[in-house]
Amino acid sequence: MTTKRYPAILPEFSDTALIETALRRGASRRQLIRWLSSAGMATAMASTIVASASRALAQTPQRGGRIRVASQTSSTADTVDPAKQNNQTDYTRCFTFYNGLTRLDQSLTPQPELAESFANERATVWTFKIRQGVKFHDGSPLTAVDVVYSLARHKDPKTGSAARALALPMEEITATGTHEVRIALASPNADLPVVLGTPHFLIIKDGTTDFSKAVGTGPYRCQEFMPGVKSIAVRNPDYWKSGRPYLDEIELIGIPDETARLNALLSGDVHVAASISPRLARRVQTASGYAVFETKAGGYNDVVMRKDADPSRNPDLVLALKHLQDREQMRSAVFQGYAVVANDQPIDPTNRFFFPGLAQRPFDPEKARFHLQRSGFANTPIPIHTMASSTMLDQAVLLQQAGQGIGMNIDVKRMPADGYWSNVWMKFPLTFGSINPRPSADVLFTLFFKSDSNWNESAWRSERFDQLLVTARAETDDARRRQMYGEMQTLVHNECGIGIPVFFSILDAHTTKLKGLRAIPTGGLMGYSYSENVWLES
Amino acid sequence: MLMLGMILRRVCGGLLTLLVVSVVVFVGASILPGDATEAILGQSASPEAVAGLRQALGLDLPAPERYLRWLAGLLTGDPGISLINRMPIGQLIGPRLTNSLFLAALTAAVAVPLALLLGVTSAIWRGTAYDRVTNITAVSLVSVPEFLLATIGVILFAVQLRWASAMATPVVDSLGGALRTLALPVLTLSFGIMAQMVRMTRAALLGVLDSSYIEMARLKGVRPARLVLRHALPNAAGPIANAVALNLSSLLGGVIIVEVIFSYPGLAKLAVDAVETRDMPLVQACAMIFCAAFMILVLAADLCSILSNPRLRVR
Amino acid sequence: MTPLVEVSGLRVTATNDRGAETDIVRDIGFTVARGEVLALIGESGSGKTTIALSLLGYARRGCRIADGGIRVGGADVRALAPAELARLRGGQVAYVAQSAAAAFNPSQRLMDQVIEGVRMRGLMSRANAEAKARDLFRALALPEPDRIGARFPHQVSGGQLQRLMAAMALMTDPDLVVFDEPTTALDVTTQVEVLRAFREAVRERKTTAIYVSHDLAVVAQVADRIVVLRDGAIQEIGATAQILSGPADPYTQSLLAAHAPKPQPPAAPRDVAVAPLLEVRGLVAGYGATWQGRPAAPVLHDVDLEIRAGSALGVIGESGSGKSTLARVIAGLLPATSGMMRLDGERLAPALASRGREELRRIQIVFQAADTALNPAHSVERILSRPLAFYHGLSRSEQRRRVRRLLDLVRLPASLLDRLPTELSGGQKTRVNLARALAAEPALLLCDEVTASLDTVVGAAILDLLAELRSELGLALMFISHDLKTVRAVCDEVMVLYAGQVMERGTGQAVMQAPQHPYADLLAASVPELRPGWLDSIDETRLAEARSRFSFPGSPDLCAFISRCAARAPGLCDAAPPPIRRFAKGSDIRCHRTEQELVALQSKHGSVSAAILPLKRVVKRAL
Amino acid sequence: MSAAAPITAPRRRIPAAVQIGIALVLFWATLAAFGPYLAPYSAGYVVNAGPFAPMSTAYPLGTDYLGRDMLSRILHGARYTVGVALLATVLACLAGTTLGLLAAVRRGWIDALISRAADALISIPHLMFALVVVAAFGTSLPVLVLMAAVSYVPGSFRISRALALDINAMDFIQVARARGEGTAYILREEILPNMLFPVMTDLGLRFVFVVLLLSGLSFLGLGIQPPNADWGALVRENIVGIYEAAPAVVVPAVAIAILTIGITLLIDGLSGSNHEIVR
Repeated sequence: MTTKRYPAILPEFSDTALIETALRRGASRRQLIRWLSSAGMATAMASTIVASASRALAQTPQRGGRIRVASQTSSTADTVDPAKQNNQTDYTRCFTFYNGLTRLDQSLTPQPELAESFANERATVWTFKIRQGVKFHDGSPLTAVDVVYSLARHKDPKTGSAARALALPMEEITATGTHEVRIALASPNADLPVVLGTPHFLIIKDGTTDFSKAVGTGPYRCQEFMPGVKSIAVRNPDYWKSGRPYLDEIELIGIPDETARLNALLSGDVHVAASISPRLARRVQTASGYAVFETKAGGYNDVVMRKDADPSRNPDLVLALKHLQDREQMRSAVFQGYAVVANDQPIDPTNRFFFPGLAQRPFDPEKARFHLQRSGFANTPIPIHTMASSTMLDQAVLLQQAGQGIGMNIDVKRMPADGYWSNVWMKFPLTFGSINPRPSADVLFTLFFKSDSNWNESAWRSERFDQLLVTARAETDDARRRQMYGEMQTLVHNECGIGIPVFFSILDAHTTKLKGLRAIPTGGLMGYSYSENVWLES
Repeated sequence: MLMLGMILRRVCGGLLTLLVVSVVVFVGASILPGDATEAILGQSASPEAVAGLRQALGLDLPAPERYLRWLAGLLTGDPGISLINRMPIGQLIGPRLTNSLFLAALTAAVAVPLALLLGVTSAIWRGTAYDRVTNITAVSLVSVPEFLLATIGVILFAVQLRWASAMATPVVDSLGGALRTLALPVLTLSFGIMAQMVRMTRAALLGVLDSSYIEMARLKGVRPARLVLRHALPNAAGPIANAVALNLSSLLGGVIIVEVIFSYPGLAKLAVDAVETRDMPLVQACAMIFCAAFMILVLAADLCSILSNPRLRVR
Repeated sequence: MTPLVEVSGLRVTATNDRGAETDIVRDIGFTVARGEVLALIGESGSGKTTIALSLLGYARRGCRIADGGIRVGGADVRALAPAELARLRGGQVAYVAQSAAAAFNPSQRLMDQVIEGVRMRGLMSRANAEAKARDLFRALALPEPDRIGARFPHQVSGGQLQRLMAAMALMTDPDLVVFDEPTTALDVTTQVEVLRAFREAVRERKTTAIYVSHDLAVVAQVADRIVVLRDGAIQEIGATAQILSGPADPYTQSLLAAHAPKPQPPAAPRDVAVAPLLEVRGLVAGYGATWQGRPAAPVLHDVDLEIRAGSALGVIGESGSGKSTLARVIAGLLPATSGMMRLDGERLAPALASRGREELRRIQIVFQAADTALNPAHSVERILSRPLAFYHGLSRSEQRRRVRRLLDLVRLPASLLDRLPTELSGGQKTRVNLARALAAEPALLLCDEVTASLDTVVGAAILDLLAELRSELGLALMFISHDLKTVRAVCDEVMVLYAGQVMERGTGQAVMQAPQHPYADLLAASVPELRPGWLDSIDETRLAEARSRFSFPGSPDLCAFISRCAARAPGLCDAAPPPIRRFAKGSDIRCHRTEQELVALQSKHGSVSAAILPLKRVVKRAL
Repeated sequence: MSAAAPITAPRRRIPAAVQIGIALVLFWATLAAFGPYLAPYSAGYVVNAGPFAPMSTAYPLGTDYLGRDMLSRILHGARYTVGVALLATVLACLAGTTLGLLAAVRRGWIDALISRAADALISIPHLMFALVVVAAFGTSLPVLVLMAAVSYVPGSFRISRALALDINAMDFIQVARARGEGTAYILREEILPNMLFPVMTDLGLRFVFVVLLLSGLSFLGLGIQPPNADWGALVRENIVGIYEAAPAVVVPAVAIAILTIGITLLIDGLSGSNHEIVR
C-alpha cells in the first residue's frame, strides 16, 4: 500500500536487497565486494554477504503455508514484553509481533525501520522521524507518543527492564511532533541507532501494561500466547512492508532438550529447530531434506580470571591459562569446526572494527608451563567454575586436560545452569562466561570491559581503555574509530584477565523447504527476524 | 460410619500435611540464593534495578509476612499471581494441570491393567520361565534411564518409521491421532511405573494364594481363573492398591523428563521452571497440587483396602 | 459291594530345598465302605492330612503323589484330567478343613461361599441352592439359619464356621466327606456341639466320611474304624471298639496311655499362717482408656487369687475368658486398672516400669506360642544367655556353663545351642521357652497354654517335666489352660474363669472331681472320653448350655454365665451380684444357688464323676 | 495341619539366579573399587580418534562426544555410580529404619510428626527436590549423596515402621519387656535383627532408584563433577551419539541395566521371591 509513496527507503533497497538489485543489473561480484569493503566492511564479511545475496536471488518468495518452529527454551518466564525479554526464544517471538525504530543489517549497520530517518547533533541529540501510516494490530496508528512510551519505560525500575542500563543515558525522550521523537543523551554516542535496533527497544503501544497478548506493528498478529507452552502468530494482512510476510502462520514452541528438538525436526513435527549444537549438526547434514543454517557471529565462551582475587590476580597464572587454550582442539572437538579461532579479545572477524593486525596467541604448553612455574601455582588445585551441560563445560574439561600435561591441577567445578549467572559467573576467582553476540563494539566493550561496568568480568582497570571507549563512542569518523578500537583490542589481548579461545557460530536446523534465511550476526534465525523474510517452498 | 470417620480423619491429616509442605517449600525456597528479580533481569541485574523490582513485586517484605499473605490468599481461594509474568496462578496452572491429568489418566489406563495382568499371571505361574522373564523384563525396563528410553522410542518410531509424533500434544481429535501423538510418552511413563506394580501384585497375590481359603477353594473344585479373580485378587487388593497409588502419584510431578523430551505442556515442567525462576507463588501452588494428589491417591488406596476387606468395612 | 474308597500302595513325596525327594507317607492302603466313617489318627507329621488330601487328588506345594492307587467311587483319582479333578473336588469328594476361620474367604459372604460349588457346576438355581443351604444350616443346628448366610466369616464364631464349612461340604451331596481335624481349634464346649451336629448330619445322609484327628477320644465318638498312623506309615487298622479295648500295636497303646488320668499331685497343705507367695485381691484389668476406674474394654472383673510357694494353681476357661490377660497383668505387661497384688507380702507395682529387677526376676512368664515367643533371629544359646547376663550378671564362661545346665534341665541336647528357633520342633521350642524362664531362677512361673499347640505325647512329656521342676526347684506355678486334663495333671489348686470372673476356686480334687458351679460342670462334662457313646450320653440341657453364646450381662457385677446357665434363677441372677461361698468339698463358688440346689440339679443331669470310672477300666486294659 | 511339613535342610543350596546376581554385583563392586586403576586413560583425556569412534582394539568401547576413551570413562564412572548410589542408599535405609523404629515403638506425637514429614517429602517430586537442594548447596559429592539419601528416606521409613509395628506386637518382645529390658535394647537386639532381611530387600530396590535419580539429575545438568561422570551422565552426555548407535551411549546404558538386574536377582533370590514386603 505504501510502496509507491516511499520507494527510496524501503528496506529492500538497503544492504542485501541493494546488492541483489546491483547483481540483477549486472554488477560483478568482485566489484561489489570491493565496493562494500571500501564502505568499511571486512573483506571476509563482504564476500559472505555477496554470496548469500547471490543465493537468495536464485529463489523467488512464495506466499502461504504455516510452519512450526522449535526454539531452545520454554518456560513461564516467556514474555512478549520487549523490556523483559531474556532469551533468544523471546527475541525470536517478539520480532514476529513488533518492529524497532531501526534494524541491524548483515554488517550490523543500523537501517531505518519504524523510523524513516534519523539525524544527530554531535552524537548527543538525536532526532527520529517516525514512519507515517503504520498501524498497530488493533488498528490504531503509530505515533511519536507510542515511541516515547516504549523507550521511556525502560528507565523505570518497576518495569524490570533488562535494558535499563542502556536506556538510562537517554536523558530526555520527547515527542516533538506527531511523528517525530527527540532523544537527548547524557554523553555522545554515535551508536544510538544500533542500540535502538536491539530486541529490547521494540516499539509497543502507548500505555501497554498487559502483556498476555502482543499488540505491535510487526508482520504477524498474536493469536495465542501461552508462556512455557507456545505462541501462534498469524499473518498481519495490513503489514506496512508491502508483500510481506510470506507465511500464513507460525507456531513457536520451546523444546529445551536439543536431541528432542532435532528429533521433532527429523520426524517432520517442526520445520525449524533453532540453536542446534555442533555435535548434532553432523546428523542434520546426513539427513536428506534438512540443512544447517550457520550464522557466524561474535558469541564466545571465555575464561574469566578476576584481577581482584587470588589466585587469578597473578599475571603469570593468567598468561599460563591463556597459552594453555588449545584453540584448534576446542574448535574441532567442542564445536565440530563451527567456530573461528579467537585471540583473547572480544571483537570477531565479522565486525567492521575487527583488528586483523593483532598477532595470534598460539597454544603453547611450554610457555604455559614457564608462566605456571613462575606463578608458583604448579601442582596446587586451581578451581574453575563452569556451567553444567554446556560447551563451557566441554571447554573447561579440555583446559583441565591440557593442564595435566604441564602440572597444572585444574579442578573443574560443574555448577547447575539454574542460578549460574547470578551466583557463579564472576563470583569466583576463575569462572567461565558465555557472551552473546552484541550489536556493536561499543556495546560489547562498555558492558564487559569498562572499569566501572557491573559486568567488567575480570575486574580489569585500564584508564587508557576507558578513555578510548568514550572517545570512540563520540567519534563519527569510521577510520578514526577503527584505529581506536584496534588499540582497545590490543589492550584487552595483552592485559585483561579474559581468555577467549574461539568465536562460535550459531546453528539452526531447518527443512530445505524453508527458504529465505540469511545470516545476521546478532543472533540465530537472521538475528531473530526470520519471520518476515522466510517462505515455504510448496 | 466407620469409613466416614476414617475419611474425615485422613482429610484433616492431609490438610495438616499440606500445611507442612507449604511451610517446608517456602522455607526451602527462601534459603535459595537469588530471587525472581534476578531471573527477570538476567545479566542486567544491577543492585539498583533489583531493589526497584523487588519492591514492585512485594519481595522486600519479610518472609513470614509474605508466607502469611500467601496463605491468607489461598484460604480465600486466591493462589496469587506469578511473579515472573504477572499472570494469575490459576490461569497458568489450569490448562497445564488438565494436560497432566490427561496424560496421567492415559498412562494409568495403560499401565495399571497391564501391570495387574502381568503380576497376576506371573503369580499364577510362579517359578516358571514366564515368571522369571516377566520379572527381569520389568526390572530391566525400569532400570533404563527414562530419557534414553524416550529418545530411542522417538528415533525409532517417529524419526525412522514416522508412525508416531516426536511431540506430544494434549489435543486429541481421533483415536489414530491420539495413538500418534501420545503413544510414545504414555509407553515411556508406563515402563517406568509398571515394574513396581507388577512385583507388588505378584507378591501380594502369592501371599494370598498360600492361604488356607485358597487351598479350600481349590479343594472345592474352583478352577484357576475363578480362583485368582474371585477368591485371591479381592483379598490382595489392599497392598496392590497401595503400590498403584504410590506409583501413580509420581505421574503429576515426576514426569519432567518425559514432558521435556516430548515438549508436553504439563505441570512438572511448570514446577521446575517456577523453581528456576524463583516464582514462589507458582512453586507453592504446584507443591500443593502434588501433595494433594498424593494424599488423594493414598486415601483412595486405603478406601480400596477397606472396601475389599469386610473386617474393616462392617463390624 | 465294592468299597467306595480304595487306597493301595500310596506314596507321597516332598521335595526339599536341595531338590531331593523324601517320602512323607508310604505303603498306605485301606478301604472305606459306603456309609462308613473311617478315622485317620496320628500325631503331627504322621501324614494323616497328606493321605486325606490325596483322596481329592491334591498334594500341597512341594509335594507329589508318587505312587499307588486312589479310587473313589470307581474313578481313578490319579488318572483324572484337571477339569475332571475339579469336578470331583467339591462334587463327589468334599473337604472340611481344620481351621474354618482360615479356610473361609474373608472377603466373601458366607452364603456365596457355601453355594459356590453347586452354582459353579450349574446344579441348582441360586434360590434353590440358598434354600438347600438354609436347610443344612438348620440341620447343623446353626443359629438364625435364614440370616447367617448374609454374614462375613469374621462375624460368626469358630464353632459356627466349622458347621458352615460342613454345610458347604454337604451342599453337593458328596459320596465322601473328608473331615480334617474339624474340631481341634475349638473350645471343649463348642467341640461337643459341633461333634454332635456333624455326627447327626453324617448319620442322616448316610454319608461316607474320613475323619482325620489326633484325638482318640473324639474319634471314638464318630468313627466306625480307625487307621493309626505314625511317621507316614500305618501302624494298625481296626474297628473302633477293637482299637480302644485291645490295641495290638505298641504305639496305639502309648496313645491310649497318654489319655490315662495322671496321679493327682498331693495338695500342699493350706497353711494360713505362711503368707502366700503371690496374693491378688480385687483385680480389674482390660484394654483401652480408663474411665471412672474401669477400662473401656474390661477383661478381668474383681479377681482374687493366692499362690503359695511351691504350689501350682491351674486357671481354666474357654478362649476369651481372660486367662492370658491374667498372666499378663501379674507379669506387669498390662498394668491393672485397680486391685492389689503382693509378692511375698511386698506390694507389687502394677506397671513393669515401676517394678524392681529383682521383682521382675522372681516372676517369669512362659508364653503360649513358642513360635512367636522366641526371637527367630537369635540362637538358642543367645536366648538362654540373656537372662543369665541380665539378672545374674554372669561372665561369658559362666553363662555357657549355665546354659548347658539349663538345657539338661529341660532335657534338650547341647547340640541345639547354635540352632535358630525355626530349626527346632514344636516341643523343643516349648522347652527352650521354658528354659529361658528358668534361667532367671524365678519363684513363680506363669505358664500360658504351654502345651496347647503340642501333640498329646509331646505335651504329656512337657507336663511331666513341669511336675519334676516343681519338686526339684520348689517352683510355684500358675498354669493356664483350656484343657482340664492337663490342669488336672499338674495343679493342686484350680480356678475356673469365665468372661473374666472367677466362677469356682478350690483344690484340684474338689473342682475337678465334683465341679459344682454350673459352668465348671459344663466344662468338665464337655471333655471327650474314650468311651464310645459318650457323645450320645451328653444331656440335652448341657448341650443347650454349650450351644448358646456368651452375651454380656446387664452389669459387670452380675454373673457373666447367666445367658447360658441352665440353673439360672430369674429375678435373682439378673438382678444382684452373685455371692462367693465356700462349699463343703472345699471350693469357693460364685453363684446364687446354694450347694444343695446345685447338687440336686447335677444329679438330674447325671454326674460327671460317675463317667470317669469306666474310662479308667478301659485304660487299664489298654496298658 | 498335621502333615506335609517339609523337611528343612540345615544348609540351603544357593539358586542359580542368586549366583548370577552375586557374580554381577561383585563384578561391579570390583570395578568400583579398582576401576580407576585399570583404566587405560584418565577420565578427561582426549584420545586421537575423533568423537563417537566405534569399538576398536585401541579403544575397546569407542570414544565419547569429545573423543575421550569410553572404557576409561566407564571405569572411572563405576566408582561414582556404584559408590554414590550405594552410599546414598545405605544412608537412606539407615535413617529410614531408625526413624521407622522410633515411630513404631514410641507411637504418639513422634510417630505422627515423622509420618507427616515423610508424607510431605514423598509428595514432592524427587527431581524438583533435587533442583532446590542443588541450587542451595551446589553439587559437591556430599550434597549429592545426602540429597539422594533424603529423597529415599520416606520410603524406607514407611516400610521400616510397618515392619517394626508388626514385630513389636510379637510375644518375644513382650518377653523382653517383662524381663525389664530397656527400649534401646529391645530396638537394637530384638526388633532390628528381624527387620534386616526385608530392609535389605528394600535397599536393593532403592539402590536402583538412586542410580536412576542420579541419571535424571544429569538430565537436568546436575550431578557428579567433571571430568568424572556417573553412568547415567555418560548416557546423557553422549545421547547425541544415538543416531549412529555409538557405543558411547549404548555401553553405559547396558552397564546400568546389568547392575540393576544383578541386584534384583540377588535380592529376589535371597528373599525366596515370595517374601516380598507387601506395603
